[in-house]
Amino acid sequence: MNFDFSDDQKSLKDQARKFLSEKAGPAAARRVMNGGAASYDEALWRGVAELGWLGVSIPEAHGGLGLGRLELCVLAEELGRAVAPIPFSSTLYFFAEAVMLAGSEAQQAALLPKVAGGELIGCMAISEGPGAPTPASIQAKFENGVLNGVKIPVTDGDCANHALVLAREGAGLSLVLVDLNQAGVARTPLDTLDPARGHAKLEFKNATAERLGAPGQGWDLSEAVLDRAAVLLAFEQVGGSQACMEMAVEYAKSRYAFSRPIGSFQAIKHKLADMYVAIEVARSNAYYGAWALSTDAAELPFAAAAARASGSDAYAFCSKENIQTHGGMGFTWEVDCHIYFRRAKLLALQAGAPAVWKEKLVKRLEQRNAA
Amino acid sequence: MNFDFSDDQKSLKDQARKFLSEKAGPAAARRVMNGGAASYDEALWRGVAELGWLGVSIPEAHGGLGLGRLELCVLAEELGRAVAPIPFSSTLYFFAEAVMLAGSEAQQAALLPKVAGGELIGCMAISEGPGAPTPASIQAKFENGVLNGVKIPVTDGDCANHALVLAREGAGLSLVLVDLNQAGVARTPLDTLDPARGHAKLEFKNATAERLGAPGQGWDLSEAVLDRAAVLLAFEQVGGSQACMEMAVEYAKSRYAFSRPIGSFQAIKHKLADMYVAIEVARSNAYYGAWALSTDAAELPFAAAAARASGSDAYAFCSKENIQTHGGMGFTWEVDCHIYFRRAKLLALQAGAPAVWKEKLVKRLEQRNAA
Amino acid sequence: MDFNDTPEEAKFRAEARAFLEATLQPKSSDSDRLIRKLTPKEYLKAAKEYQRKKAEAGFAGITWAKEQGGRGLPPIYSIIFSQEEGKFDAPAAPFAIGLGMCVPTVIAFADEPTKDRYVAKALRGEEIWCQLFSEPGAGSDVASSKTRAVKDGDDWIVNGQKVWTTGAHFCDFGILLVRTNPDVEKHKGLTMFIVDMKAPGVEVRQIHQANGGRDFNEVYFTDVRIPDKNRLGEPGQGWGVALVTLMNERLAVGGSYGPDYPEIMDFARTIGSPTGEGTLLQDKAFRQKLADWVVRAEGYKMARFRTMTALSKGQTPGPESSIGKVINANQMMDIGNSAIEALDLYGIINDGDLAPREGAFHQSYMFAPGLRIAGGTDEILKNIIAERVLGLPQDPRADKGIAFKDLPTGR
Amino acid sequence: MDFNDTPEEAKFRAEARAFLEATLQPKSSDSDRLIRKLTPKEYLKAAKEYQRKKAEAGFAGITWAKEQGGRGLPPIYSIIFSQEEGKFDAPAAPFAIGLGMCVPTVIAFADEPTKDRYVAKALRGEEIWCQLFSEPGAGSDVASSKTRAVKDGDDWIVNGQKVWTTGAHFCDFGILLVRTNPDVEKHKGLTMFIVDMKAPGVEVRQIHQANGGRDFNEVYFTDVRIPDKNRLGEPGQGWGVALVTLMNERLAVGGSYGPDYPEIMDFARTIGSPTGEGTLLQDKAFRQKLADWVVRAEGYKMARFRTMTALSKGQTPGPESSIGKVINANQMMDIGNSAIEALDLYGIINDGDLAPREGAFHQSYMFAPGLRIAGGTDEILKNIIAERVLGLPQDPRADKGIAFKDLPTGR
Repeated sequence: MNFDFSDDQKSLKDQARKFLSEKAGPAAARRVMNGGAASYDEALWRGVAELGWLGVSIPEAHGGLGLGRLELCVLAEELGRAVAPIPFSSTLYFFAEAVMLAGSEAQQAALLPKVAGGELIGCMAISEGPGAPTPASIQAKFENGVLNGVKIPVTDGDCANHALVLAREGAGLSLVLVDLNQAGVARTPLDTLDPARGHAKLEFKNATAERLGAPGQGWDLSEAVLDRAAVLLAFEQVGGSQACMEMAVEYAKSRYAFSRPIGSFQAIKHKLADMYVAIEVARSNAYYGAWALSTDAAELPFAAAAARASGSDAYAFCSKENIQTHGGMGFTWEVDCHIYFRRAKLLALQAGAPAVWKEKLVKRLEQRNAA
Repeated sequence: MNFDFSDDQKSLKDQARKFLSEKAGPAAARRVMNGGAASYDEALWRGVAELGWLGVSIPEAHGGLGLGRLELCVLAEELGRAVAPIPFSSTLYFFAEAVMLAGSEAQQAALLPKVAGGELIGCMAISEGPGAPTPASIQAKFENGVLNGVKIPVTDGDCANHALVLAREGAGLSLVLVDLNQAGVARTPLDTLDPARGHAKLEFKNATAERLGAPGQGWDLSEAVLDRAAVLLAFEQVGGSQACMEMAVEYAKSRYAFSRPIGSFQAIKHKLADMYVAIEVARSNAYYGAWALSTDAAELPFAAAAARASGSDAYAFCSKENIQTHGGMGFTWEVDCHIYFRRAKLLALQAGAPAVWKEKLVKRLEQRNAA
Repeated sequence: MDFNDTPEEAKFRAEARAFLEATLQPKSSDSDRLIRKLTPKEYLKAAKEYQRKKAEAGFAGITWAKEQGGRGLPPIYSIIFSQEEGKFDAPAAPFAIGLGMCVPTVIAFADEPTKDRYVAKALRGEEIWCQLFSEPGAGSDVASSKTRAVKDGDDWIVNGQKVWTTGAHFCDFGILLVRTNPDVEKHKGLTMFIVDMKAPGVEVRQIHQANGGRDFNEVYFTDVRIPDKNRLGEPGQGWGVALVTLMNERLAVGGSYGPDYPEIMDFARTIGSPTGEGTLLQDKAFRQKLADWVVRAEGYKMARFRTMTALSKGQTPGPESSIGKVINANQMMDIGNSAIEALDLYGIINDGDLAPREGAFHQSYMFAPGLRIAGGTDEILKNIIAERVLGLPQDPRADKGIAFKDLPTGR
Repeated sequence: MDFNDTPEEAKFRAEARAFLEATLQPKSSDSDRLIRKLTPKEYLKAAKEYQRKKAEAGFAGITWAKEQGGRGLPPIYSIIFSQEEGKFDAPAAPFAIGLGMCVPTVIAFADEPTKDRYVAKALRGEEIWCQLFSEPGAGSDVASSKTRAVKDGDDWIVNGQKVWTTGAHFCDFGILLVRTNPDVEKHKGLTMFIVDMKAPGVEVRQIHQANGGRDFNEVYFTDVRIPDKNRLGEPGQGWGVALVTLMNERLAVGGSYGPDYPEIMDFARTIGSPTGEGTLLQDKAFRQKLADWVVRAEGYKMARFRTMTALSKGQTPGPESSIGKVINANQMMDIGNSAIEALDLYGIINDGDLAPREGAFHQSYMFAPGLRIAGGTDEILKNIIAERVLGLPQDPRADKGIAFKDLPTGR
């Protein structure tokens, strides 16, 4: 039984925490929220690139470190903990995973080295409006190498230079690759609940595009990408939940009411114990997801859904009750509680809402039992 | 604004509480649970008859007091509080309500005086097996004045002398009246989670029966009866919840742990406050149901569903957490907590499970909005 | 059992209705409301104007004694008036706290000359009041306020900070809870004053809230002079005075906040279910949740009718009305969250123009965490229910018999 | 990251498996289990027989030191053995508490002659042990035990009552926590003894539980003589001894109890949905609940794998394993309740013959309330997590510096 990360992976984690506690954290998120020039922290992005994090999961043949997914999970937890305002998830969990999953040798050779080098910011564009997308709901159209349609919202769509877009191709759906820096693409930045991360509406008018993977495989492919992203997002959720709990614990120890630390009141103690339980459940499911992702196990779809469902629940609970633990101070802009509360909502929606994943979890359980 | 019971109704309530605290309560329930001769407390039943309670809702013309439904609600709350081991609900909320709703003049004249006089114990037989009954699921058959089929379980089916049975008649369903003391009826008593109340399996083999109401109206009629019963059961649930809360509060004041009354620990305080909130919500919905029932208002189906949904939730929560508040003692047979816990489950199922009523509530909301 | 007014109540309701129709516009779409159409300055002017008319028509201070310019009616009548007023676009908010909590406290504790000076002007809307109790270090435990007042001749000199003050920036006066004696137990060293918000040394700053809004203020006091005649109650009796104010707060029974089940039900008709089958309203999981919201919202509504019945019979409701906020704040968050998650990733968009319908759910989702805290946290309200309604023992007190200045503060 | 044994662990697992196959039958249907087929007396005999074989084969006291007849292996090995043993119909339950908690305490605190007398016999299954800590007035607060022991020459004379004792009626010895000095603080006046359960004055009565079962006992002590040599630790040091016992309790990581999500999922295929459309398993509301159960059950399972990994690396898990019971007891109740309610009125029937499949859900629904209390209530476990894992301050103590006899008890 060795259901834990290796010592190397743990020291990567320590290194990441040290780096991010200096360079990222709520303060960095605030700089972006308060509307700096860019919609992400460019210095942090460069720093992350220099540390080689953008190449952790990318094969050495394509300019990466070829370490693997467990290392990426470790980084995801720390980036989640640091509410990092960079397009890391869009570029690595979605874009790079999709390219590695279905990209041609040429596409991989062209794109992955740029990702590893920090020159390419990628994003994934599925949503076209209110509600969970379905194969039938997708309107964007790809034919003869040209893409038309509207995608809204696209996480990091405002800063990405490449997008993977789910679009109709003939009778089916395909995933197509688009360079966003071309005449046929219009971007409109969007105000969101998490202003520390960029979002945009992307309009494609006869934009040049190429397919990633086989025609008509778009839906299955994007589901496969979402499963991989789900595990990695779950680690960000665990990291964020942990940060909320630690913040609440520290405050509960130091804040006095009725001449006692509020952490000595059972209402607060048990609230924090509930956070701990939720995080332990989420973390353990995330570890299972990490194992399945790193070994490309048949359990991945099931494990990913479990990791995502419990990660979303844990972060929602911890970020909400962290505000409550802080009382009035927790509802001020200057205290960081709301930054986690906002990020929790983004992470819960980024790869599809919790109810969608709970339904997926049960469907996959039925399939597993049927098999 | 006069959204409360009248002074007369309140003094009836006080009288009922006084009588039941002497004659009923957990001790009476235990006598039946421990398997006395009868499956209900005959002495208590006679006492209740002598007080005229069985005739409260029955018109004077038919030997009742003709007081009305609000008085019946008042009694229901006290009977629920006293976990009374008598077939009151089956006889009055279901049987008598159905007879008054759809019985012919002759049927009313024949049956209602006997109900009011305590000579007739009635019951309602819908369920035929696992799961919520549907118009399609009913198998019992009524034709040419003869009933065949099996009903299981039937609350108070072991002690009732008359039953109203939902059965197929031709293409539709009808509600039919059966004298249970005849050769064509076989009863098998059933062990249940609430041994303080009798349940039986009823088998009808060419049993003589007569229809109540129009042919084919059976389903709508039984739904209408369930709505009326739902309001009255909600008052029993409110009474039972209140009893649990008061029991828990008393224990929390007198039981010491760590040299303090356990009621001074917030974990217990807030648990009891949650009980209070649940009961206030349930009580307020029950009052609305009482108003709708007593005025035969168009809102009755909606109000009944709301009253039942919140009554079931409140009693489930209060009876469960009353055990928890009592700690180890609460899990012993000798302490009364489990008597309420068992009754809570029966009341939650007696007219159909909570999820069924929540679905009804939403359906009726949609109809109300459509109207 | 009925929902009808008594003849007297019906007559009063008709009068109120007539006055309101003659004075205000019926409630219209959000965008047409005065609060949206007018500048803050204009809105305040309209509010004062409306309050003057209410006073002239006898609909201000409905429950106040006649000698205070009130109408001397039982509380049910002011609830009836608010019910009717609620149907109109009434600019009444700026006076809610002053006339609901502050001035009644003045009436209860001030001497005649002081009452003559303040009460009538407040009632006629010429002067607006705010309440200055909470501090950064004294929220749930407001009795540990440490804003200091020191006697100096016939004046008191105040230094310190209050927080979460509604309307401080447009108010003329406030009732201020301060520490006048740190050498006794915390409840015994407090004193209440009337403070002139325009006095030198009073500085008002808006609070930037977690939801981005700026609805509350911090108020800083630097050597602010308050004449002793502005004292309410004896020195050291401030806590008793504050309790009267907070009692009045409780009588201002809180209504619903933001979208509730009818709004999300309408919304659910127009959006797909998370399972991709049919609309959200057809989704069985959503329907079960919807039923729970309906039950709580209707239950709370009916509970208020029971409270009104008690008032109508001349009884005063107790702390049981605390259940309202516990139910509503959490339901508001739950409903807002459900709507946002039903939108899937689109739910992250927080742009009223792009998604006006969704906007209301975003707003209440982001405001709800504050509502769970404002005016008593969930935890404090549950303690109140447990102790004052159910009679459970208090939490162990760590401050018994200890002078305020010696209490542990963790700092 | 993997779920594999180390080579040593794999080797040990194979040995264990071989022993078990040679000794026991694989687990079969409930009705075929030894516990059902045999009389209590026969079952106990079989259990002692099995324990003897375990001891001879070196699978008893796997983690105990060699000089105690153990195998001196790290805790992971006893978990591996339990995993394998769990696949067979092993009559091991009667020894769980004795060998898991009591005898390790004896080993830790007794002198050599005492250990020689008891340890080997217990390990070989010749004598069974129980634990006597809880009292009617001392449950969550077990340190307030008031069963009294008074010195009389070389003996102690014990009077009082213990409760919730598992197996007291068939046990030979117990470890008994008693009050030897009521004149000091409660934690300082306790002493631990080995008590002969067959000694005169020891009376065992079964407890009739709320769910109808009789799985636990009350034990009454009337002038029971215990020789001083049976004392474990110094007089007044009993609390420290008890903590060691309770620490061992924590290492006995609890598994799942009764039907969980796979069982209700099978059940849901066979029953209609509450809305009358399709099966329960097709009901979206049920599916969302099912997902929550899956996530908790799988999460807990994976958390245990993390604990095992820690053990496998030689670390000892801390109080975090307390989360297991908090999750499982409530989930057990929730799942039992959902199954019962899905049956609609039929769910009230509690008759194993009439409804064998439903029976399991009824049982766990009725037992779950007890499980939320046994071995630490939800509330106590959350306090443990908050204080020992998160480092939050203790609740205020009302008993500091007060002699036990002067502590308030409400009586």
